[in-house]
Amino acid sequence: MHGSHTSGSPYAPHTAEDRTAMLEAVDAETVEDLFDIPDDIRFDGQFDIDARTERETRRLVRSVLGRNDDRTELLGRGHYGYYIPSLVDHLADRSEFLTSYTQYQPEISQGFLQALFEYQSLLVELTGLEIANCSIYDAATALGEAATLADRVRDTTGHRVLVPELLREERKSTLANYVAGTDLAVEEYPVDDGNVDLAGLEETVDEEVVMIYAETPTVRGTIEERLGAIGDLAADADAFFVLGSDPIALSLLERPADVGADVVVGDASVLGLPTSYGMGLGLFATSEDYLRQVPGRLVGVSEDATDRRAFTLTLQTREQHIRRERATSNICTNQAWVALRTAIHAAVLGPSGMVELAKRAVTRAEDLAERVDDIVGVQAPVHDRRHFREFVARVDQPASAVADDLEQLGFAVHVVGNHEIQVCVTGVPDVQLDRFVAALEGVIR
Amino acid sequence: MHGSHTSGSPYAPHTAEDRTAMLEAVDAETVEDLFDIPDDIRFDGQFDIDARTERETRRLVRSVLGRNDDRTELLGRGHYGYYIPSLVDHLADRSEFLTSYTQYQPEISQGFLQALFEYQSLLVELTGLEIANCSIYDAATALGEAATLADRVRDTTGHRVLVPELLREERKSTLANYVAGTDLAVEEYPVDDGNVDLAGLEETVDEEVVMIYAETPTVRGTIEERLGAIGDLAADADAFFVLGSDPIALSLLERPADVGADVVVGDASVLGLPTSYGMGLGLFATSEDYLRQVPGRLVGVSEDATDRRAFTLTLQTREQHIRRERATSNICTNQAWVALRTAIHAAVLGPSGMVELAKRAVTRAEDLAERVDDIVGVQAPVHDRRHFREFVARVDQPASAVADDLEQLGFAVHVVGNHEIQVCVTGVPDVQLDRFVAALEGVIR
Amino acid sequence: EYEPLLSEKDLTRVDIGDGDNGDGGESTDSPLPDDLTRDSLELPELSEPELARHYTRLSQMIYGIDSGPYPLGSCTMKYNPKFTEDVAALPSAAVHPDRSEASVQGTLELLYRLQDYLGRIGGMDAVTLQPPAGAAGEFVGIRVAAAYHEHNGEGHRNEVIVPESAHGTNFASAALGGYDVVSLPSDDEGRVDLEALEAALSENTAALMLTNPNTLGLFERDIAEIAEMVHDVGGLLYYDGANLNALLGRARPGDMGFDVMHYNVHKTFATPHGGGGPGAGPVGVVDELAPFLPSPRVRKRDANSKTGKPVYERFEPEHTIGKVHGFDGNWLVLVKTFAYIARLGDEGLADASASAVLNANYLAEQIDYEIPYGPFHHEFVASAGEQDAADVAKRMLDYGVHPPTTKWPEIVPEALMTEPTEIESKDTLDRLAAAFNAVADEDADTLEAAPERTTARRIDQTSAARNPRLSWQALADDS
Amino acid sequence: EYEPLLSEKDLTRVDIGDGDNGDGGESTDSPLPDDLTRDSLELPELSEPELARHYTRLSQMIYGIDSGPYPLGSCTMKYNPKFTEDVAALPSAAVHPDRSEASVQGTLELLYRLQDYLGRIGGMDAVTLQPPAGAAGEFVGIRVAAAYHEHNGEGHRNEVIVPESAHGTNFASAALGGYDVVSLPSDDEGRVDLEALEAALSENTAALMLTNPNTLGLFERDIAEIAEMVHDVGGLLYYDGANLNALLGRARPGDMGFDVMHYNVHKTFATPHGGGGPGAGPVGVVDELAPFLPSPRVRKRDANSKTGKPVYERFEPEHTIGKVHGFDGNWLVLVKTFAYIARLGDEGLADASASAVLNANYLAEQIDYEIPYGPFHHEFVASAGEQDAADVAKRMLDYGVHPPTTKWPEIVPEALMTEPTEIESKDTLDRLAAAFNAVADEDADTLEAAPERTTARRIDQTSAARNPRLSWQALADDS
Repeated sequence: MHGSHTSGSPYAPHTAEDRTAMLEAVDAETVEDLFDIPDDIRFDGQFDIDARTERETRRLVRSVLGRNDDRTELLGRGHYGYYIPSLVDHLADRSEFLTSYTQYQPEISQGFLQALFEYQSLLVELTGLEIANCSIYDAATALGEAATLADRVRDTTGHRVLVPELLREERKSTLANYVAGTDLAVEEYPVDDGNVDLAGLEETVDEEVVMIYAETPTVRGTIEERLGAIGDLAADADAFFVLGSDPIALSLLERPADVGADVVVGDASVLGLPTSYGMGLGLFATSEDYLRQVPGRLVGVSEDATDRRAFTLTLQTREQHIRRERATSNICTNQAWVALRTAIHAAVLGPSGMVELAKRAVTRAEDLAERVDDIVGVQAPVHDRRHFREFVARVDQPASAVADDLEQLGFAVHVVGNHEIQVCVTGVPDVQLDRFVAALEGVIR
Repeated sequence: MHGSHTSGSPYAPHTAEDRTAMLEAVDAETVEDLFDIPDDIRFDGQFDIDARTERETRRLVRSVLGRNDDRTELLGRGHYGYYIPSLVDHLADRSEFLTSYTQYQPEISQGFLQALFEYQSLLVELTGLEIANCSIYDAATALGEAATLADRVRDTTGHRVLVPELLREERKSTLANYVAGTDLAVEEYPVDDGNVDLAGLEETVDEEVVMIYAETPTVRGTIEERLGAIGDLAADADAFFVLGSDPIALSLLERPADVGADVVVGDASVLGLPTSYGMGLGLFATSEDYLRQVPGRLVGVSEDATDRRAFTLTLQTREQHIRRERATSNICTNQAWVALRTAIHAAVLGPSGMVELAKRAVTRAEDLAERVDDIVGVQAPVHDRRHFREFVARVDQPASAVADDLEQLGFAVHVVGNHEIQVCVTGVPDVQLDRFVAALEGVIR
Repeated sequence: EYEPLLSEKDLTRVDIGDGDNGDGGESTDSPLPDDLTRDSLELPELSEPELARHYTRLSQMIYGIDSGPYPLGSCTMKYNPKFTEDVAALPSAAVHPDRSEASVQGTLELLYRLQDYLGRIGGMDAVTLQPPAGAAGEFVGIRVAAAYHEHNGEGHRNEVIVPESAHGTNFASAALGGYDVVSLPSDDEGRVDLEALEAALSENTAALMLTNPNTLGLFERDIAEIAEMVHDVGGLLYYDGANLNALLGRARPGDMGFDVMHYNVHKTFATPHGGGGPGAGPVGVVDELAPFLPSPRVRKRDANSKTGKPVYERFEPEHTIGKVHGFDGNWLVLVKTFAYIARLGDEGLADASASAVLNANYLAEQIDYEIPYGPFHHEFVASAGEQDAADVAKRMLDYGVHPPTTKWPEIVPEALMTEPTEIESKDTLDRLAAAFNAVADEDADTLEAAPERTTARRIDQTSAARNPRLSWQALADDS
Repeated sequence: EYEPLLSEKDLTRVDIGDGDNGDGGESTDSPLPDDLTRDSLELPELSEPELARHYTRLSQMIYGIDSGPYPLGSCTMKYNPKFTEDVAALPSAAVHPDRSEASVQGTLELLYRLQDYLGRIGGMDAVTLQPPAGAAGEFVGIRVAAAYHEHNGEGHRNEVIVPESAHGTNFASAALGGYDVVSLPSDDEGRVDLEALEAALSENTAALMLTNPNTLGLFERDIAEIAEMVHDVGGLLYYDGANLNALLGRARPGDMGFDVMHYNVHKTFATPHGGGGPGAGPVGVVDELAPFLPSPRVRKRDANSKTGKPVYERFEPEHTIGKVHGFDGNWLVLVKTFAYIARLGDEGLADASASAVLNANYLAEQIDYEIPYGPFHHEFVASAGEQDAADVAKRMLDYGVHPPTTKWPEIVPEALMTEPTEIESKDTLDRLAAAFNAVADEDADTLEAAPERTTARRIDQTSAARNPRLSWQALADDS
């Protein structure tokens, strides 16, 4: 709508007059003269992408995304959709947060640095470990970084990284890519009724093991019962014990530091983000022993020239922009703004709210399992374990048919076996759970 | 979720500990002791209003409002729904704007004062009059205030306020309430083919007339052609000429100052607000002759103690909080934040965008009238005038049946006569207008 | 720090008409003949990034409720829950006011339920949501009273009695309604002087307007007697809802004998003030006055819809005074009001008042300034004594807090009218008290030089009024 | 001004377990046995108003793009259109990644169309949207190259060549992929030294990573020859998309001979940087490399749905390297990217580059610092000469603008790497130049004492690193 501006980018403010004056100042006839590109590789085609008004663009995106069907998602398996308090959006959307760069000039970035420092502190309390970084991309990449950290700091000649056989395939594959440039090899250890098969794990552990990874709750929603023993096994083998979890689970379940975890990874965006098609926030906490080997950004405290407390990015000599190929990671852009959202969401909940959500994750999942189990033709939970948020149910009919039928009724569930579906309560109001039970009953009958 | 807080208002931060300490400090046993209310009128019942979580409350409102049917609104008649650029929401929603009070402490309110000053300046340019206030509630109440202003400043013994017979009933009624406490009486003058019947008006004007009100565009979408003559009539009778319009129309149509308008009123929220069920922003501009009699808030320029330019509310001695029953109006809370939105929206459009929108209001309305006129059984426009945004069409069938049928097809239009519908193009994309023409054709056939 | 005016960044003249391009201006073809159009339009033409920075910078020069405490007595500035913005922004909330009843059942249902909520909260029988602000509500009350008296053949009643400590709008609204305002002095304890009231009441009394608790925060203990006195002469009792946040769940205007009242939704139900508005001033009345309320109101039909849902419709009260707004008032504000009440419920509303009263009493206890009248509820009026109250306020700005309302009500010399509301924590109240007390210890010179740490220093009000420059055009002419 | 930590406002300990309430802590019944739970959780417990004020205050201590110019060379900070936030916030954008393909056709369509857009813009045949940031994109490129060579029986290739002036992530990503990094010196004119390149290339070369224009803003004019040289030894040519905003509509990496590239969507397509992320680093490749891209990608089925709409599906590339993210990357960022491209179209994108290049050249012309290399495009690297570039940056803060990137690339002594982008107006560039030039005239003492007008004064980096305190817990232990 800038009538006196040249057409083109709506976000370039130049008037025709400005442009003329500027070209004169740089002694060029046209803007094209400023491009020093040999003719033979100059692009003279078109992208064939239409320009649109803001309103038309909004309508386009709304119409494309409008093709997504509305479903009550009883989905989890590592990704959860809690209700996001309105305050989170309103504060995180303040443009100073949203539109600022990494805090290389801390004197004009104190607010964001403090928020990230508080985020780190939240993770320190949740994990009991001394150090948490500002973020890795997501749970899978955080797991990958944990393995390369293990590779850097463990003195052993070993190369084996052990993960549970039930680990999500995506996490396993991401881990494999992260260790592809090292000597590490990813191997699986057996699982027993959802949880770690401790005897089986013990059998496979040897001095070649550099890292043991376990999750709680597991991908099947079971709460791991022998974390301390896994930690001991790892310690005995001089291997890293890396534990996967998330902030809500950590509010209630055993504190990682108490079970010997060297690193905690996971998706912290269970607080702060809606489901967002899998977008996440890689939680990464570890012991202060590995301070100078940690990947990612760290915010620390210092003083300014007037001796007032001030925050700053610190230990940057670990990072790629300084250490280049000897950096502790290649990460540069991370998930800082998501970390801010997570910190605000956690602050809105407070410790009582977080513990309450965690307790409800247990009681609501177990209650729902009981109700589902009452349906003839369904057994739930299939694992004789305590559950968090979700559980696997056995259905007499083919699971995919059951899921398809439920989908027609507006419910999305996981299919995790020929006769197994998985159901998660997170973010689903009680009234919808009631409807789900009724729907499942109808589908099974 | 504030576990350590007492239950009650989620926005009261008191911990139980705080409360105890505070009660002790004020030497009270319980909070109830602080209420000095005689027993006989103490309320011991319940409102029977359930408390809800934030999420439940959002769901409630969404579900209630979800009962509104989705319609393409071809509606106008003084209230219009332009597309609001995203920037307007993002900036106006910044909490400093949204949550601040009237600028009684200008030293910490410079930003809002400047924005309102810029809003006033926008209206000054649009109207050509020297003074615009910060806002009246809406077009109807602005009209009411114009009449009381006329009553205060005109020396005549007269009492007649003349309005067009086609004026929206709601505006007429509001005006009648505003003048109920004065000697003024509201009378109608005739209209000819949508516009002022100049001869008829001339006939009714006498020395008893205090004010003549006209609108352009009119409620039927016609552009008034003889504004200068109306202004002359008013001037000759020593009466106020009050003109009703809006910022987009004023971007293109004759400048009120050039046709002798003493006051311009109207709905400025055609920029800045979505349709909002009739919520508005009363535009009020007048000549500097009436400076000390203007109703509403005014922002002026001054200097601070360091001689820097600074903004402040000014001429407050006109206002109720100082002058009480001798104030120029009873207005206190006004529509300041809407004025901010309008100012931002106008700034996003710029003069070229505003003129462009105004021109499109003419061309699109007249184009649509032509297309509608091509339908057998429809004549449009019924008025042989130039049109702005909207027009009246004559339909052979009963208008209410046509409107009902259109409603079933998803279109809302006005019924303005037994065989007259009124149709407005504002905010309706071209593709929807195409669909409307097809729908109307189908309905009429 | 200083942000130029938009007009100082750019002014572009767009010529209307058919191609006659003036000096530097733009021009485009006009679809209208010259005699129907203006010549040109000259306004700033700036890009989105430039505008984003302009308004972001302006916002940073404003103290809002999210900046810190805002203890403006009687103005009741409290935290505005963010989620209410979300629900008001729902696309389904944006409908045209001329839509058919059948197609806006959601809007009508919300209005109906809000009428109902407000009726219960105020103890009133019928409610209109049309008045777009508190003062507009007062005016509706005055108009309703006038119509009622007129209807009863008592059109001669030409006086409205208002306590001298009442809000300025009471006087102005009564005057706008054509009434003579009779000012009522307070008694020694800061309440309505019953003898003076007796003297003021007559067969010409149309109404008495009261705030309760009054602007000193004191509950008018004699309210039952006052009501009887007013009713005995045939007058009506009007409740100014500005201070209702003091009483939620403890007392209701309807139960006290009030016949008509307005609600200030931003004061009581936490809708944002927006730097001056929009507000909403719903009016509640007893059954007798319901036929006179503005039109339309919303009611539920006897029969439900085919789908079993209740059906809502607009209706015109029998003796309606008509309209006081072109449509149905400030809808978006009403949505936020509804959401706030639905969120808090009985318990939350009652706690809001309890906490507000506790906060006022606690804060009063911490400050060094004398507070002549009590016991007060949600607000108190301290006296700055030998200090100038306006200077005290300016100096408080330097301590990073918003000052109280000053110099009013005049019954307290150099008044500091203070209302912390329920949203302040004990810590914040302690900080606020520290600011009061720091200023209390300072000398007149310091106060007169204040503020020193704000965006602008003390602004000269006199020169602003003496040489009014109310637009950038005036500023350009001036220089 | 100083804002306390949340933990300094409150710390509340919530005990887990069955009723054993410690000193001051809260306790509630646990649904789990003791041995599966922690003992307690101690965190701040604050109300919504308190939190609103905390984070509002924090935000006010941050300089963002809406605060003013942000000429960070190579970091490309440009205005983030607000409407892209609105579309990313649509409820229909919030779906779980494990939803069935049939039920998320909208999401898949958007991803497909974005793949297509990016392919056209980069001149690439196939695109993956999975990498969650630019560096992750580089890593994918490296892994794809490795898989390609491995597949062709050339797993012995163990070297990646990187110009010494390249972004640090290039080195780190290659190293993470297990490669030996061969650093390539620049020639006298600041471009790739062809002789040095010749010397570095060998049968062990897996890839050459290049930015074009390079970090000096110079176009690598010999790019066709470079491509031939690399391809001749069987290596691949990688394009670091950090500087793509210089070339839109003027040249495409695919046309220059690049085999694989990443896009930095926040740099080129204006998604917000969010104080460090999230970003997205889609990777485009030529047909030959497409089978190695991460899984899943999205394609259109041959047959449409019953309603005639195209049907989209996920698929696994034949020789995929697998996953580099747990799901499909930073979805919300991808939505904003799509919206930005769809808004600008061909003409807008081309204008963005033209205006960015014009702005850089104009700004360079206005500043007093020497600029050793040219002709440059979207950015230039000035030298602070005798001044310390980092000090220059700190002093620029005092003039209310964000400084350029400093001390890098090292080829320019005391580098001031400056990139204004297309969003700055001539007026803003003049203001920015004035800030540069004011600092250029100042002495070392002034510079070392800077900044003076910022929220915090110069911060001691050394002590932060020497005594790392990375949490409020550490701070409490420390005091």
